Amino acid sequence: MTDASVRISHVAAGHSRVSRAEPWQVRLGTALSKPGFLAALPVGILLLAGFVGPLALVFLFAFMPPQTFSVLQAPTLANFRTIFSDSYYLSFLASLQLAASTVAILLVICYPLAIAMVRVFTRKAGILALVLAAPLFVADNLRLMGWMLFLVKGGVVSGTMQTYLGIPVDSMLYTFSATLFGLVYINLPMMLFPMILGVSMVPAQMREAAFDLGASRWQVMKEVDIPLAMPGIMIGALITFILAAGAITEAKVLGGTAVVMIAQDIQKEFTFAQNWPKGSALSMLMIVLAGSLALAMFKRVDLDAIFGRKG
Amino acid sequence: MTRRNLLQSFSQSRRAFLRDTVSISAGIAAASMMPRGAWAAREKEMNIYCWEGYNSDKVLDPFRKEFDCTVKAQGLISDPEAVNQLRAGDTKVWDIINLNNAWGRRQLYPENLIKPLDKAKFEPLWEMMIPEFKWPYKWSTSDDGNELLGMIQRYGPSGMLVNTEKVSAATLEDEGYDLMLSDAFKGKYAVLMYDDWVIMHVVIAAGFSPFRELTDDEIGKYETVMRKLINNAAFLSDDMNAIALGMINGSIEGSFPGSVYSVSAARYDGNPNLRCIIPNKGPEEMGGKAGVCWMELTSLVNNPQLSPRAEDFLEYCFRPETAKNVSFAEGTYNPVGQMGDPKVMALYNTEELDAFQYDTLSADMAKCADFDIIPSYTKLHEIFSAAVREKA
Amino acid sequence: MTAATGDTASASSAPPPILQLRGVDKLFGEFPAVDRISLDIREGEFFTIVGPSGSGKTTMVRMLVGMDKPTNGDILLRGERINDVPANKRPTCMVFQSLALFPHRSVGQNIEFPLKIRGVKAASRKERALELMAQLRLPESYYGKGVSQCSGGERQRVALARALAFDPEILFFDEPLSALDYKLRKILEKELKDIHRETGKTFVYITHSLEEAMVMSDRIGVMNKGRFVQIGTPNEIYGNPSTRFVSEFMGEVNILEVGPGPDGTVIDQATGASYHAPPIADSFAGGSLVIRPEDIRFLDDTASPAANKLEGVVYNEYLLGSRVQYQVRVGDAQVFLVEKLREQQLASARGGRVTIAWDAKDSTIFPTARFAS
Amino acid sequence: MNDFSHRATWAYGSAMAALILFMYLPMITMALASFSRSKYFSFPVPKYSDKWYLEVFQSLSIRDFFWTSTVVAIAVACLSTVLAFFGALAFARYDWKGRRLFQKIILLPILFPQAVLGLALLLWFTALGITPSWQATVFAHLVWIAPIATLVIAIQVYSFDPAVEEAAYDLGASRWQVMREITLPLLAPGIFSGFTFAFLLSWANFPLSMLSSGADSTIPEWVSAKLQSGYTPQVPAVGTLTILAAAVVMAFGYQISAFMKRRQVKAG
Repeated sequence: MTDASVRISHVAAGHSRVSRAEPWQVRLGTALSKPGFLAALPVGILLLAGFVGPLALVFLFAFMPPQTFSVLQAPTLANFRTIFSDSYYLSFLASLQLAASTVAILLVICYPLAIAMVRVFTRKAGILALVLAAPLFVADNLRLMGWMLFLVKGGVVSGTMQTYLGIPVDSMLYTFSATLFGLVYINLPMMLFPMILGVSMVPAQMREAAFDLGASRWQVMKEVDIPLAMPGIMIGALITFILAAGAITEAKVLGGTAVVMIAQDIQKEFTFAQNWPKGSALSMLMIVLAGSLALAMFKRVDLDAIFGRKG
Repeated sequence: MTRRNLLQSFSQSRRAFLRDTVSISAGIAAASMMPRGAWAAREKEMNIYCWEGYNSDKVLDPFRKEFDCTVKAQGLISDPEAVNQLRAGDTKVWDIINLNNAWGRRQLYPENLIKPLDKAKFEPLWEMMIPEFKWPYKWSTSDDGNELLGMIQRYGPSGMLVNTEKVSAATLEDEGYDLMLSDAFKGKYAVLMYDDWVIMHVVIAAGFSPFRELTDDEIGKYETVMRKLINNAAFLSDDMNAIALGMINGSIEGSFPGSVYSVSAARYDGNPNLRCIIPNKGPEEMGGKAGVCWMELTSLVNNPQLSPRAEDFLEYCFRPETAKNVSFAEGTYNPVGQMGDPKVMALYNTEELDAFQYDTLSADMAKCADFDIIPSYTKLHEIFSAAVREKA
Repeated sequence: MTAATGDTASASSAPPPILQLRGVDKLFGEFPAVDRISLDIREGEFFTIVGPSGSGKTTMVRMLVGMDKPTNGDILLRGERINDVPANKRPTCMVFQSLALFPHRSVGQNIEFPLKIRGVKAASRKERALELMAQLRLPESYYGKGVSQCSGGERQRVALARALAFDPEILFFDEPLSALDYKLRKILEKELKDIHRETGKTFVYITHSLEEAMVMSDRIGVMNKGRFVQIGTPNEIYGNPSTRFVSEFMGEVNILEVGPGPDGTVIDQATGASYHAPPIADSFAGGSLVIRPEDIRFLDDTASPAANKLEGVVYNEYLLGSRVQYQVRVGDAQVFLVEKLREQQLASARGGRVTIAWDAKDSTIFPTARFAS
Repeated sequence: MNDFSHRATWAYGSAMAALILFMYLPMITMALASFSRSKYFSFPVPKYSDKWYLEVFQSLSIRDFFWTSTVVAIAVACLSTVLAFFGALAFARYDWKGRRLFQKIILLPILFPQAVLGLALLLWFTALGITPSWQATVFAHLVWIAPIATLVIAIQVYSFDPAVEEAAYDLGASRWQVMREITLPLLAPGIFSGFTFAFLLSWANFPLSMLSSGADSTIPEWVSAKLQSGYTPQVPAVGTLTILAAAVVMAFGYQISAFMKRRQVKAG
């Protein structure tokens, strides 16, 4: 059976490889008929019609003359000029400050909780997650009203102190801190859940190896736990930051408008002021801020790793 | 401030196509679950866009049952916004619009957004009105007085709210807005964030009428007063329940502005010490009036497919028991113009009348100018927003 | 269809080819994962494709079962071109590396799947499934069991039963045993060969282990960089590897870089020692001398005659079950692996001085490919 | 089970308990307020009453809002599950050129402040001449919820061995049979939780409903309007009922998906 060599001769002569340079139409055609593309199409169209389109319109409106309701006019920078010459920076700063503080507080609160969910209560994590997610299904304003009644003078806290302990307690509402408290409460799940995904990406063996190599608890946390959980932590921080910066209800219900957040300015322009172009221009600034943060973050995060847990 | 369809180049057919795409795709999934036929004839449905009160169960449920009709009602929070929604094409949605008096005559009717009423049918109902609103009532007709634009019902004086255990009503009436704006009152009041009403009262507090164009100098004074008002406030809220709660539990003593409706429920709930106060003295150009009287006008929307039930509803609201229910809706209690009719009046007991300060109501109303459109609104609103943003 | 290539003379005694590849290649971008391969697979044979990871064997089998299309060339099944026939229309089927059992189905449902697709009635489906389970020594009670409850070996059998239920003309295997432990793998390798005999079907098997291929196959094709470097029976491959790659791929071997020496000897380029080697061509300029560890002997008597003889020190000893392997250091630089049966284990192993030797006929020379021409 | 000492476990346990209490405190306060006879809440509640619940159950308006919310939520859940099923395959299952980009784009609406998105959609609907209605609300919700459902299902898709589909195909099944017999049943738990999530999120949404629903108000819109003017303890009563209903839906959903997972413990 020495015919093998004959068979494997690569039939070289007379058979040259067909040229692979297909015209671009064909290549485009093949790319578009890929199942991945086809599967992405329905959501893609939805987002085109329901997200990209509206945002493009906001963009157009931002350059329309103030107090008008049509996009078919000569573009102008008037809205931006007004915004920059007015005190809107205060709302932006307040929103950013609140958002940053919210993120900072939540990072500290949620990290040990995420560890608890992933490493301590491994078996009950599913039910715990459900219990923690359930409040999400009650509208924000209702939950904040609950806090309002809890913290208000004569509410649960002050009523308890007054009636049972005889200590008079004043209202704990209508301040910057109350707003921050509301933001922390409302956004807690937004930080916790991505963080849980992140923490569960840290292989237990790697931590054990680090301990084994003589690292202290603190060093393990600094060198292993946090860097490996970083993608989840970053996604959580990003979501929380953007949602907190774009919040309204917390500042209104608990904060008593002690701080005006940028989204409230935007909403006022669209409603009481009936100034769509200015509202759009403010929205554009908000979008640019959120968008650039998101893009910066996306560059550093592998979504497959987070959601697929393929650490 | 006219608003038309934005992309006017959009062809009708394409727009219809887009709309259909949305409704079909959503409809397919849900069509089977619809409680009642979504596309049924409009005899069986009516949509109301109104201030809180008309959308209460007390008012609507009997109507639903009697006329076997689906009634959808949405509460509104701002007159100008509601007007703009009608301008943007929501006349197709609504059958009834309920706004403060001036809007019908000044904007809705001139812009063809509401339909005049059948005078012969509705004028006789005016018999029920209290003397202040006897026919011909200015705000219910067109400028030339020829067309009846809507029916009036709830009304009330707007000034300030105060806890009379802390500050006597008489003192506040005498000293007026200045007392609340004085440094002694700092941190003791809340601002009710119904923007146009805040602006109106601040202009009055600054000594002018808000219902004419203001000069730059006057606007400067307005700004000073506005900033002080905002900076001195304990908190700002558009939740009148929270403000009433604050006055009940003592964390604040008053509210600026405030009307009977924002305090009546608390009064009825056992807090008669909370009161709406109208100062005795106001700007001369307003005839010395310091308060603003609002009156709600309920009109038929110029809907191409107006529900025949809409007229029925206007009549229904004038039935004595309905008038009482509108007056005593779930959240707020207000006097109604129909209290001029003894049959209506007989439905109230003393506590109920006391809830809306019936003892001083006529006197308070006499100290109020009629609500009207604010011509300098845009500029004044910008100052107001800036003051809120820059709150110290 | 076009006629097969002209190697009919030597194949006349063999069964006719069932699957033929004619100049097949598969390009990913510009990179040829499979590079112009022509191959005949004969009816009823157990053909194994062996190669390291990245050699193109998985790409090749995916084309053969219809999951991918070749970029160029033709695939013929009994002479019919099947390039464009999708996997579900081909009378072939594959046992996947991950087995790809349906986790939401029971053992029985898994085996019956292809029959269900074909519309076979439930009763006869079950009958056939139980038949196959019996044949594959799966207890009948497993019929309703979830596949996740089965052990590795059992799941292997379920996957095989499912493929057999399909009754394919050719059965492909993509490294299905790679995840199993050594002992179980050895058992299943033999079972698979038995099943091949029982069913008489054509099996095409893919593995990276030449050892595994040796046990089961009628013929083996060794792949490297998208091409076959050698095709032959296990004996041919083992006894006569055609290139250094093949011999290295067979396992641990001793390789010495050598150059031409006087009188047909070769000279070790590292140490300068000369060895007796099989006859070399006149044009030989240099290459590799390959000696299997089991072909090297320990000489009890250092004076005994031998073609190649070296003195060294045993550095370490490894027990490999029935065999023992020694690492012998010769001089400073050279290390030889020597393998013996257990009963020939050295009395004093580590540190002992030994003499190793091998015969010229037991070594193989692979000339280095020349750069030009 | 874990490498934690008793003390650490205890500490983590109390932190967890504190968290749960924190999450539910406003809900408890809400329940108290809903049983308060007085409209104006004070603690300790001077007088309890169940009249607000009776009013809620008798109210035809609330019944209408409830139906609208439910119809919208069901429509959103159905549509977004279908969209998300394919979206999740594109997100996690297939390897295709635009995948990385797609993954990021689909996250953007989730990251976006909803109040601003709602206003943008208001402009958009007005521009296209789309009359506000529950159908428009469904569309508005989809923009935000379909991406979330996509992520939920994608997590399931990641744990799914594509070879299983290929094997079925290789065994003679058509594309449609593979989908019906293999892909759908295997992804069922993820699809189910995507559906549940979509339903509940749509049910609770206010910022996107507010400007798009026109006359078809939903429960959260009613709540918001009532909070702003015309508060009665019906509002916390509805809130309390909502959380109870959500708990029932989730417990039910949890049971179902746990059952589905038990039937198909991953064959790794």
